[in-house]
Amino acid sequence: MFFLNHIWVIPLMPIASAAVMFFFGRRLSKQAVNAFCVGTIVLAFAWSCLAVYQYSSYAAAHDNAPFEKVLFTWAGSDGVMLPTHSGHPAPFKAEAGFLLDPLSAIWLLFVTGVGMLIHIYSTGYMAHEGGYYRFFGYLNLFMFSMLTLILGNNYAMLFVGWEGVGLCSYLLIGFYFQRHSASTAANKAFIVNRIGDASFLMGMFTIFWYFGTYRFTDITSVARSGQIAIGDPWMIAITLLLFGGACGKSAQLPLYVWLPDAMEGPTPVSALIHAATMVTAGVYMVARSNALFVLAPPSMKVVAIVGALTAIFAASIGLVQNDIKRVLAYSTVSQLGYMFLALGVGAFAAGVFHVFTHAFFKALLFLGAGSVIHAMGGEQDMRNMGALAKKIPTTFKTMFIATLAIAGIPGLAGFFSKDEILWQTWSRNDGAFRALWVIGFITAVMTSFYMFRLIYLTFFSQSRMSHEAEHHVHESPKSMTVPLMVLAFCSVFAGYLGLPPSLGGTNRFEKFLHPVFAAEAHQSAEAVPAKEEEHAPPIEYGLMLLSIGAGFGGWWLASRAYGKAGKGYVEPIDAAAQAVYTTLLNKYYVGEGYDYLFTGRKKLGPIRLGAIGLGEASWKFDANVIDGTVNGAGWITRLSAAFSNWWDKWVIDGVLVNGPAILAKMVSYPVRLFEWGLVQWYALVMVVGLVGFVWYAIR
Amino acid sequence: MTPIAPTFFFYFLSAVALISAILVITRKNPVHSALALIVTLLSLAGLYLMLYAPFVTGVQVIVYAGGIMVLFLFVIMLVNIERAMKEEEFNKQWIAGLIASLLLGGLFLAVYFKGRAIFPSEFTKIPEQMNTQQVGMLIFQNYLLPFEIASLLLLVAIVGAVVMAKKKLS
Amino acid sequence: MVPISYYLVLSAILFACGVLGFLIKRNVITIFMSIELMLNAVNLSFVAFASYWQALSGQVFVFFVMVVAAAEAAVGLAIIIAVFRTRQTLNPDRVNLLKL
Amino acid sequence: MIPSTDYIRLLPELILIVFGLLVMLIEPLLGEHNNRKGLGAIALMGAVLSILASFYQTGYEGAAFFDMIHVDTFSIFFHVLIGLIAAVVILASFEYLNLQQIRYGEYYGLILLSSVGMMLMSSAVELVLIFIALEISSIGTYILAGFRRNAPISIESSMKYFLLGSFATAFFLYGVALMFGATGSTSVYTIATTLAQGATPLAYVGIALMFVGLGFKVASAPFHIWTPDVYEGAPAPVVAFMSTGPKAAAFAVLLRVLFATEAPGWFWLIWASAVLSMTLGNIGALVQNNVKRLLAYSSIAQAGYILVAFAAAKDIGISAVIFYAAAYAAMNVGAFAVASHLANVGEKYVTLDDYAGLGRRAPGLAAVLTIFMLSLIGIPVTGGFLAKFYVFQAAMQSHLTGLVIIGVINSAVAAYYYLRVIVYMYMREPQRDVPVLKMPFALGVSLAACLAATIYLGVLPGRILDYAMASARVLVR
Repeated sequence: MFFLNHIWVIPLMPIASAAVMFFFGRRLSKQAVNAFCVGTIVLAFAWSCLAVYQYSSYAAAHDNAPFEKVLFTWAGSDGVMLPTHSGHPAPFKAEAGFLLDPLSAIWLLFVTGVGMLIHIYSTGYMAHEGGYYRFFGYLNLFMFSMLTLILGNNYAMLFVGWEGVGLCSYLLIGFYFQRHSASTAANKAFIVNRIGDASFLMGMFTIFWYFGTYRFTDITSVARSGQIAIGDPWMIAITLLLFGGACGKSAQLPLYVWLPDAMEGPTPVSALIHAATMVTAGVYMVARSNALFVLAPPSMKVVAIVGALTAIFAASIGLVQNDIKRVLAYSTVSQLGYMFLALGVGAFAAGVFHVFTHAFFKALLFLGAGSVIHAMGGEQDMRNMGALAKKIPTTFKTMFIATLAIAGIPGLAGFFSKDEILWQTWSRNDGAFRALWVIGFITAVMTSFYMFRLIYLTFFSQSRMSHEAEHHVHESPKSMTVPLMVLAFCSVFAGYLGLPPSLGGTNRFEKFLHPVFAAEAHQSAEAVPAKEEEHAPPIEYGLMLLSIGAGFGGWWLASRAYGKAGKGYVEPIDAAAQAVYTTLLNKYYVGEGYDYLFTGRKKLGPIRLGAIGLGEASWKFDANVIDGTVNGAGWITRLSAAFSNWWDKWVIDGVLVNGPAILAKMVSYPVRLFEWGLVQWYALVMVVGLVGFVWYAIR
Repeated sequence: MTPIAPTFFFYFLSAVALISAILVITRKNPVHSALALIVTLLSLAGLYLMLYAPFVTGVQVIVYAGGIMVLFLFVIMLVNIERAMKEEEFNKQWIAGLIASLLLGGLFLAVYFKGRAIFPSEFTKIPEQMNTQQVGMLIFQNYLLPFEIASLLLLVAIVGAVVMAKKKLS
Repeated sequence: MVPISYYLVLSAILFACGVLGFLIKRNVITIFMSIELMLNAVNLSFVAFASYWQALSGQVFVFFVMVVAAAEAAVGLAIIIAVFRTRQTLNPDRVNLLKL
Repeated sequence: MIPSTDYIRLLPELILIVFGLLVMLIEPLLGEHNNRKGLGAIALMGAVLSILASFYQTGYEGAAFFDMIHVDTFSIFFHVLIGLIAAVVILASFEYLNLQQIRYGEYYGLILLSSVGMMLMSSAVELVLIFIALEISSIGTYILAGFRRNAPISIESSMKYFLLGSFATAFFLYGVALMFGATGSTSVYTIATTLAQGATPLAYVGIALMFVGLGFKVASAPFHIWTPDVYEGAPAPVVAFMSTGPKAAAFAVLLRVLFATEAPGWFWLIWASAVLSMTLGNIGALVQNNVKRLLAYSSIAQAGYILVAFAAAKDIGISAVIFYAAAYAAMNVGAFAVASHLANVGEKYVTLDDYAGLGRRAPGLAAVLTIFMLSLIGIPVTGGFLAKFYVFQAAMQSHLTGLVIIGVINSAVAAYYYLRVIVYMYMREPQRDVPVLKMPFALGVSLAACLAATIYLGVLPGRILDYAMASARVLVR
């Protein structure tokens, strides 16, 4: 049990090597960096495998109990007692503790496994980039945070990893900071994630208030004890807040906007963080809190609906994007939507299964795309590619396998997991869920279409490259292609772990996860109409055929449209409905909307709204109005002048055009009145505040 | 020493204090303000006497009116008030300032009005013969620590004043 | 015999006068005098309360307030001199390099 | 007469006074142009000794000097905290004074003596002593703010701080007078027993007015508005000192006055002040380009978070305040120390543009500042995170959901401007040539101390939190 007992070593290894990189990285040679960074991840992977292996015997001996290892009390202490919902005070503490159960085991294996492959790949991909050690340092820091996230035994530890991965993602998106767009994208990712985090934090506080503990096992046992009624408002509040956090991290509507921009980072980063691992943290968190979610059917519905809508929304945008990485980014958002759909309908195991298979084929697609970009010398626009299949055969073959997998072509991993989700949705046997099934089905067609569009535009059709580019194309080095092949292997065979009974399998995957979601079966049976009786094979086979049809249908459509695309090919959607095409190409203008309304990065006419607008407005007011007239007219004159100015400009001119702008201005008005440098004005503000206080006090 | 005609003296001293206080804030010439302030301080000293606080009265006259105000006058002489005299007397926020201070004063009065129940119109006198001795006993016994620490305060103030007023290095 | 609340009312009015002076005067020295006015108003309250409660600690407090006032006066006037040296003005409105 | 244990209960202050006087006495013996590092070393020794003396006090808890001061776990905690702040600031000032051509040894003396005031504030249980201690710390900092004598903004900041500070003091005093009027006593514990029998309007207003004076010191809205101006003008190490030391001390007084007296009617005042401070501080900081000013607004917001804990239920809230004060001190002193080093001669380089590209020009310094910024945002494994975490959890546990929501949203917004600093350091090309001086040893030590404290409070906060809890229990009894 050595490896299991020392499971805390797994996250420790990458952080140690990250520390070495930050302190001494500058002086190390590339070989030394490789040895440290890749070596530790390989070690971590090996350690994880052994730990999971030992856990299986531990679980057999302990009635499938999760394995917990507490190192020390981290946040809080036993002496600090807080009152809780139940009236009993509870010690306020969160341990530096680690938990291994089937759920975290799955994440542990694919995070370290895929992480290892991507590290190896990066040694080739980043070989000619500056900041080599810095890159690997960040990458290892990320591995540390991700491992803390999945191995933590309580919400506080999970939050440590949660913020940590957000921070690393910020650092890595902004890795090419010389590009302005990269630093903007990094900022955007961080801020949007912070919004989600605020919700998650609130959820966490509420959990402690209700349960008096942060520990997963304690919370789960209370939640499953039957003391809490299904539909308890506290549970609904908690789960919705947690899901708000998941929306931020896992890029669901309406907080998905950061993920496509995150593609500004180096491609291995996109593969590791923004496809395979970090973005699934939200799914992990929801799956981890499954005991709470089943107690809140309305929240489950919200999760399912948001998931389904995100799936189709992102897939539709993906139909027309031209940047190869952006297509994959929207595809990721869409697939994450599938996962949440599965969680929302109560098919937790199916959702996790999709996470698992998705990790392989999506990482493969990104790494393949990276290989293409590498071969093309940095070109990312698919309009300038074409007919690459012969020139980079390994990349092509592996990417093709991944595409088959994601499109749901039978026999590959994606088919099984996606089919499982759709089947589970259908078998909820409720009108609303049938509608979600339809959405999921349409998304499946779209998925297949945009993926084969990518394949045709990149590898088949006619070459649309410039001559220099054509000359330059070369297959990537071994360090890059070998990981591709390994991932391709997994993309094919990972699905067989979860072969459903209807196809002669036993769904070993679901069995493995059974202890984690076990109690759900009977509880959700009460919560939502039962699914087991519905399990009538004829319909299942029928649906299976339908999804096979979806996969091939998308393929056929894409081959018709792009099979022979030459220079200046026509987008079929553009030809059919130009308005739809532009809308999709501009991602439904959501980013622009956010920029207008919340960040203020874009101006609405002459007006800037949102956070920047607020700040800028007060700045301008101070600079122009106050500065210019401090020693001139009196402050009342100043104020009235400013006010009438403001009135003319914003209310008279703008009331019909810019309703929200007026609101923002009004809000910022009192704020910017404060600091104008005059002592007596400051004193006046204090006196006014004081008058308010005294007024309250003698009331 | 029981005051004679306390009511008359109260009104007289209050009137003097108030009028001179208003003079402090309405005179343009700081010297006039300082002189008016001295009058306020002296009339307050009279009121202290009526409240049977001879020690405080003494300190008020010696330290405040004698010491602090002389310091003020020194400084006024030190800086050039010619230019200050050319400035307008009140700044531009005087209306708002007036309203705010009226409000504040009104609220304070309201406090006393609301809380008047606890203040009887009559109250017993403190035996004034021993006042200074008793204050002395208090200061050097119960309040020994604040008294000693006050010396530290003065030290900090002296050091600070010297540092701030020193000619600046080239 | 004058009721104690009369003294308190006088103290409140003097305090408000001090506040007003601080808010509207254009000469740092007079502004500073207004602070002294406020402190004196507080002192009057203390002495009044002291005789109401027959607690000499109120009078002792007044003594300490005077010490503090003296210390503040020394420091404050030194700062005013320093400001005057750099700016040649006593008008606080003209001393506003720091803002926004 | 006075038992000798009383002197032990005053030992840290006595040590600081002795060393402060020593500094002042040696100062005139030094030549006009000698540097003052020796004096700094003496002052540092004094600060360290007083920290040790504070630890020594653990065996001697109790009242001293006729119930003027109370030595308990609470006061010892703040003594150590203030001593540490003073020591770190003195270390950070060694090179700074040389660089800015400030050749007054009084600088160190004033830091030590105002620390005496702050320490006394945390142990005093008599309003007279609290008032005098408050004045010592204030007058010391008024002068320190004006120490860059050849910079007009420094004098200006001193003047503004002084005028508004004494204005606020007058209100504080009036509050004390009303409290005295309501209870007939100025001793915190006597006031508590009197108030327990029923509070009068005088007491309510007295508390409100006393909050003005203390709120001014901690820079909580609406008494915060002096902060940006004063912080911008004052010398950077002084800002490090006065944004943490007096703040911690004032919070200690506020805790004693509000909780030990069980004074009534302040809940909504604190609530409103907390919301205003968080919101105004964060909105104000959004577009700041001057780093010192940005940090000033941030410190307003941080005061708001601490006030959230005040509103929370007693012992938890108090311990959260104490913990936050410690974490805040570590990260804020650190941030200002970095700013003081980068500011260079005459504090010329204090805008964000000057920080552009720092990640490459001075990677170590940039990394350190990044960690302080992350801590101020509240990213895990830093003290700032746990501090916020405790505060909000404590508030949640006391049913202050609204306050928690506002606070959490605010801390999400705040990420924007802290992040801007990081963005400038790592992701912007420098606009002009900004020289970065070699890191002096003393400053390195002080930064390392702040860094270690920030991380320690984020990783192993258990002991400090237990201690804070014990202190809280002393206070509420």
